[in-house]
Amino acid sequence: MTGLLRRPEVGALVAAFGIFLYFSISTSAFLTPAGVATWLYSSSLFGIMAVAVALLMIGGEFDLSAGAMTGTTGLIVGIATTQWGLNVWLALVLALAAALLVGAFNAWLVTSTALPSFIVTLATFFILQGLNLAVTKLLTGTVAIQGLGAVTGFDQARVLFGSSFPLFGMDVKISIVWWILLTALATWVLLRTRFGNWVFAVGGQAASSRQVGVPVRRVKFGLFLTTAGAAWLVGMLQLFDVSTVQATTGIGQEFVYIICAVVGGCLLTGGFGSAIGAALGALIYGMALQGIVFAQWDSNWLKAFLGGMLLLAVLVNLGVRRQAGDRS
Amino acid sequence: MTGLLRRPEVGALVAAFGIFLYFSISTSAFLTPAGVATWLYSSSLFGIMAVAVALLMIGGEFDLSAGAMTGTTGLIVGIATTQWGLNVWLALVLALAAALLVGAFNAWLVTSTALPSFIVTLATFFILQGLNLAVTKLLTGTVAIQGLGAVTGFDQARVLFGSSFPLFGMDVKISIVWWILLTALATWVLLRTRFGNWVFAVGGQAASSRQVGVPVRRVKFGLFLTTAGAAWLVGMLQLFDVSTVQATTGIGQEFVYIICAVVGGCLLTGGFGSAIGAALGALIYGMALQGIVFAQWDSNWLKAFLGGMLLLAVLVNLGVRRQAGDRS
Amino acid sequence: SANGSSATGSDAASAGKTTIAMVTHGNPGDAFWDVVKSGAEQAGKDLGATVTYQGDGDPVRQSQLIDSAVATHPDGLIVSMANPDGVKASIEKAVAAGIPVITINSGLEESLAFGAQTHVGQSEYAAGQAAGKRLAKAGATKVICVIHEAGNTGLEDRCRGAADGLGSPVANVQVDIANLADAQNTIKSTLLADPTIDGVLSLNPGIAVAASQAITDAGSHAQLATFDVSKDVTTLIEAGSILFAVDQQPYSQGYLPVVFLTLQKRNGDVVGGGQPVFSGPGFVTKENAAQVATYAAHGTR
Amino acid sequence: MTAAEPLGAADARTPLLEVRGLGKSYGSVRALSGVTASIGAGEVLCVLGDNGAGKSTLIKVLAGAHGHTEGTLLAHGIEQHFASPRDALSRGIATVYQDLALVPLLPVWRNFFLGAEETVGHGPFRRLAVAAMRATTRDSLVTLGITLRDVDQPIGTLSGGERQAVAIARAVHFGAELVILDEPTSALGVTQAGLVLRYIARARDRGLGIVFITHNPHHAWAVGDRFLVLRHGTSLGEFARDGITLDALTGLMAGGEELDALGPLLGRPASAGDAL
Amino acid sequence: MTAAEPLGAADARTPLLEVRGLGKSYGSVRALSGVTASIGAGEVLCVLGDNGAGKSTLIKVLAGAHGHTEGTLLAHGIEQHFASPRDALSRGIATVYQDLALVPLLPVWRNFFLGAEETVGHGPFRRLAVAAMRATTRDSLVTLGITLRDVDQPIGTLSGGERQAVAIARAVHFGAELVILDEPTSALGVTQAGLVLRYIARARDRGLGIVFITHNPHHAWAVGDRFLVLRHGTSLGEFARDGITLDALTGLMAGGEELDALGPLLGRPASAGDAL
Ligand SMILES: Nc1ncnc2c1ncn2[C@@H]1O[C@H](COP(=O)(O)OP(=O)(O)OP(=O)(O)O)[C@@H](O)[C@H]1O
Ligand SMILES: Nc1ncnc2c1ncn2[C@@H]1O[C@H](COP(=O)(O)OP(=O)(O)OP(=O)(O)O)[C@@H](O)[C@H]1O
Ligand SMILES: [Mg+2]
Ligand SMILES: [Mg+2]
Repeated sequence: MTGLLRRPEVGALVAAFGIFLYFSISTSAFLTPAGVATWLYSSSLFGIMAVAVALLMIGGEFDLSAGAMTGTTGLIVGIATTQWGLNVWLALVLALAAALLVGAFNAWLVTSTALPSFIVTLATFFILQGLNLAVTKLLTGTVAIQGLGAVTGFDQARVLFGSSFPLFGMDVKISIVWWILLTALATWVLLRTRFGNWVFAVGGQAASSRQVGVPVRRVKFGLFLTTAGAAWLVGMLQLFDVSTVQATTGIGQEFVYIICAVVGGCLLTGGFGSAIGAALGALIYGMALQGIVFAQWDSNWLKAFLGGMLLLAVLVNLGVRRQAGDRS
Repeated sequence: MTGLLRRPEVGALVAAFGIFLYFSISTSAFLTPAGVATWLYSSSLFGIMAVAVALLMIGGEFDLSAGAMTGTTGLIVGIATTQWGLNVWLALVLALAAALLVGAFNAWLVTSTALPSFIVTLATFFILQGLNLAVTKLLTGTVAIQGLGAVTGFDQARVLFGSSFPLFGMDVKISIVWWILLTALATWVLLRTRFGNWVFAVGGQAASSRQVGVPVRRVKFGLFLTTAGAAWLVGMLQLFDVSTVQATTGIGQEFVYIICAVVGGCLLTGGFGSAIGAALGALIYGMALQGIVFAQWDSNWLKAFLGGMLLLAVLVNLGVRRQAGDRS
Repeated sequence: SANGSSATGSDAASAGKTTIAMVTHGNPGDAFWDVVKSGAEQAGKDLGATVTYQGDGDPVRQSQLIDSAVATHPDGLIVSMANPDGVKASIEKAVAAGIPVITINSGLEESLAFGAQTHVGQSEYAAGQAAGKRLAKAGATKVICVIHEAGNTGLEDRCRGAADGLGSPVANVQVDIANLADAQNTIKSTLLADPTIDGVLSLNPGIAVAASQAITDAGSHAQLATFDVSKDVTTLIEAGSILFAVDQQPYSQGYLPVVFLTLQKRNGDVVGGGQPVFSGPGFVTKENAAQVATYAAHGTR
Repeated sequence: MTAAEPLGAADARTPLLEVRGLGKSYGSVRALSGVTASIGAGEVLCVLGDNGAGKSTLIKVLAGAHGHTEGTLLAHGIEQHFASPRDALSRGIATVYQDLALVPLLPVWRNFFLGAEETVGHGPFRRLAVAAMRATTRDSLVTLGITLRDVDQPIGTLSGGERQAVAIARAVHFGAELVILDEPTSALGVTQAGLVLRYIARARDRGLGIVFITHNPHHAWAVGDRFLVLRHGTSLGEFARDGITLDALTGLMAGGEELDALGPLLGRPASAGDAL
Repeated sequence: MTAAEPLGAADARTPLLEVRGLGKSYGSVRALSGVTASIGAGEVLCVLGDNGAGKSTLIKVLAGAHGHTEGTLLAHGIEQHFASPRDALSRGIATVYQDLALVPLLPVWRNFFLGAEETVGHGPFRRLAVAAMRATTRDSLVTLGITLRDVDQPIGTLSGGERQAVAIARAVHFGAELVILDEPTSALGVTQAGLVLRYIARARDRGLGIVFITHNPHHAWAVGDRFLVLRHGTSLGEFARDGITLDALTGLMAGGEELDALGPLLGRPASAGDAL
């Protein structure tokens, strides 16, 4: 019992179940195939990033630039293909390289200055936000890139990032598949590989880890690069879904990812959490976001509702951890 | 020399001087009376909050809800006067009470659950953001409150919050006076009163402070209430300056306050920093914000520039601290 | 003005209550979209229909909101298209599901192609163009356009339109709607930095109030025009501080499509006949400001 | 400033503090029982014991952090049941905890006065008496024989011994008649520990009563007048200096016998050189 | 599993590790000089000394964390100059630091294998050999006489002695011939310390050489074969068990003489019961 309660994701699982039941019963559309497909899709985009951010948080760091980075990658592909006529696949690689570069920059600054990652990535966040807007405006004259659908090769890449397939009468977006795969992969990496072991160790006690030979610096680089890679993937999934991207894409989402991870049981202080928890956190967020639409609530209350949910979730998690006698 | 370098605000002072020189030389409007009045006013609004947030950070806590709270207080006064016909002064008191209530709620949650204030105030931030919008809409039917100029007593209160007076050919806004007074007061409190001593102690080592009888809980309450009070003041200064308030007021500003405090030498980890440093941080921010306009740079680059500045500032501060041999 | 308890809705004859979903690209708290929402909700009340409103400036999330709305099988769907590509798939899905769609505000060009029945309103670009022309007529040559939400396509379109209407380049100035007092500073700084500026175009009533004060503070002689009206804006127009306000009549952009979709459900009417219905732009000037003021106070203008 | 007749020797007859059959249970855990000891002015009582022996528990009771659950506690001959550290402090009993309760980034003088700052002025103009506190800090430290370069340096930059000294000086300054020191020498090298012992001797010579907790019998022997040895929460007795030898004390406290009992398990014969 | 003939007794003639006139300077600070000692298989060398004596410096040299600046270091009779901990480890020398290098929230078995995880599979399918590692952890601990309820519990929930045992077991498991233990008993109570001493004895009986750093002479005496006493960075000599008594050792290491020298300053006569 205590063992079960000690799992990071228990609180989130209970909450997810509760929210699912609530909206299933109180609205008619929530459980329809189209409804399920929508909230799953909504969750998946938050979820992919939330899982990456959760890994980073378990490793003891933050990334506030993750949201803006999803925009950056989309914009790079958009500009490279529509403005420079670059091949879609090349553009994809270029965007990935740029994202990884930013991730590496974050990691390098954090590991070599020992500054808190909150401040370092806050700076990167501002820089990316500015660049997204200014460079896009400079190169395209507008703040949104359109006409991607007409780019050659777009449809091929769309199979990977923007397609959907029928399942149980639902029109399942491919991003849901990515989400499930990545959550599974992240869980596997965390629990069943050396790197995962090191992530927990580095977040739990960096000094001790270094002493027994864990390459702390490399682990942190790996984590920031993972977040950057996830931001690229989400950027692509969004881009190929709607075939357009705006300069403001992703701003404000960094908090959502952190919220999902925390709701899923990650400790802000590192060393504790799970990928499944973060995925559940995103599921809760996605269900709530779309459930409110199904329930036809006034959307003005949305933020207040989400804030209350966050508060409730951390208090429940706290209670669960206290129950389990874990004082760390 | 080392003693001087050890002061938190040295880096900010040097940076402020550099930015001042740069814009003075490179633009013609920056040093004109009207120009100076503008960037001083701009700095003052950030500065009042930054000083309060700096106190809080020295005391080891965060407040992400501070920005939204400036909106809340303005909206309360707006609604109370224009909708309910309340006396302006009564409305002011009502808004202050509401802000202090939110501050006390933050403090209570943080001190009684030991949850990180980052998460607690992030939740409050969301809740306030939602309430600002939903309640305003519910009570007024719009998302912005106007017509305040016509409220009886408005002009009296304006003397305190929205007036300006001539000085050296400048049209000095009263908020600059508030800013200077509060910075001086905060500096005095920090360095010359018991409470100030306790703030440093609580942020530096809460456990030790408790042992020697410092009322840690009360100090944290005091700090959160100070931030709330400052949010109220800034809300009023903005309200009586433009005599209108939007439901979205203050959102996104919470980061700016933290940035100013950090640029001014506050440690994110608490126990170190100064009110003057935070005021200088705000001065830098205000000068940069308006200087960019005077220099007629493309405003799309604004965020990127500010991000770069933040990065530079923390790196300089880090360097200064290392020089001073301070390893904490 | 519209009476909330009008009897038209109570005897709605058709099967069940009419539900109409509106999904726009307006972020929560946006003054313009709030009036659109008010219009739609009032129409719902008047006609006895349930109107739901959602908005998100991000095309991905806007299309998700559309999908969710479609999943509830409304009797009609109203969508604004700041980023037509972004919502295309979702709109087509709705059309395929047999839900009548009306587009509003921007997206006039793509509306019919996506399968919408008609378009209500007028593009931001066209409104901007009209404003530009009017400023030119008033003698403005060097105009700044104040963008209060960085990267908002609708606002960028208005400024682009204004430049084209004016016939000379317009510099965009970025401010933050979340900090009106500082927005005022930035406008003032801009005017101080370049005293030759003789026109300011603001895109939000709150910013207009701030801009009017900034112009006074800076000792500038720039003429001020704005988008959208509010109580304060009408007062300032009457006082001569603001030259005119472009009124896209957002209330109609919200109200009319609800009426059209309700009529279609009850009566099979297809208003517009494939042609767009223009809701504006109206101009609020010194002449009609007093009249508009009363509506603005109620959040319907 | 060198060795002198204890000032308070005359008052030594009514003990500053006395405990009789003192015990303390945490729920079902009996952390301490049957402890009897007394301490007069100008005396040093050393409390010895291995880890977990109950030393900290005893201090916590004496310092007022926890109430006792058995026996009696008398201050100046009057029975007491301290409800809080403030309570004990008001009866002249100050405690210097092992972690010293210092804030590393704060200047020395601010740490010295932390929680008991001196102020001047009234109402809203009440402010720290900075100059006075600086001077007091410097003077108090000088009395104990410490001269700091700068009372404004962060206390985190002082050596361990200096920090102990500041903590002791603080306790003395705030009017303590009895100062309880929890393992003040355990984290220090010989030289630094020697310094701290000298500070203890100085404080004693000024007429204070001192309860000195340590697990180093040599340190205890160097300054102690009486020795209370604890093991597993019970007292092995209170010994006067002339009633015991250093060797006996060493054997008693380090658990020599217990280790001997372990001997066969460790594959060693019972050691020849053991003290008991 | 109880005391037995040291397995490696036959190899004891060529020492596993030997140092001659070893010294180490940090810049101008001479933290260690002229240390001579040796340790064979199945032997326990105890390094004693007060704080700052240079114990940690010596270990760091032996463990390969710092290179020595004077003298020679021989492993299996061959001169060495370790460049890194990995270097020392590859020569069979493992170190258990005082803070144990454990991550409190991680399960016992993950801590056991941290930094040296066993994997199965190849390429992208390489994964932790979880079952094997769990079993190994349990077995290694049982060999030292520890049975845990659950090797999946966070190591932060174990007692201090159990954590020491895990760290020792880890060193033993990873093929160390020589295990260096930095003050493994200093934070433990008598019972727990006794357990750790027993684990040390077990490991010795399995033929390992052990360097046991401590400042408790009783603990050293309970398991030591040789004793190296450091003071102020210099060796006071290496003593065989039959060349010294516990009392002498105690006096040597605790700085009894130095304290005696302080005696007059402390206002006490030179103590009668002192050991040297
Ligand atoms: N709050 C508590 N609740 C339950 N048991 C406690 C508590 N505090 C101490 N104990 C127990 O009381 C016993 C004595 O502990 P105490 O801390 O007094 O020992 P100590 O002599 O100070 O040891 P050390 O030298 O390690 O500081 C220990 O067995 C400990 O587990
Ligand atoms: N990196 C270093 N640079 C300079 N001096 C050092 C360094 N490390 C240790 N010293 C000095 O070397 C001396 C011996 O220190 P060491 O840590 O070896 O002592 P120790 O016996 O381990 O003490 P303890 O019991 O406190 O751990 C001390 O005076 C210390 O100040
Ligand atoms: Mg203790
Ligand atoms: Mg050491």
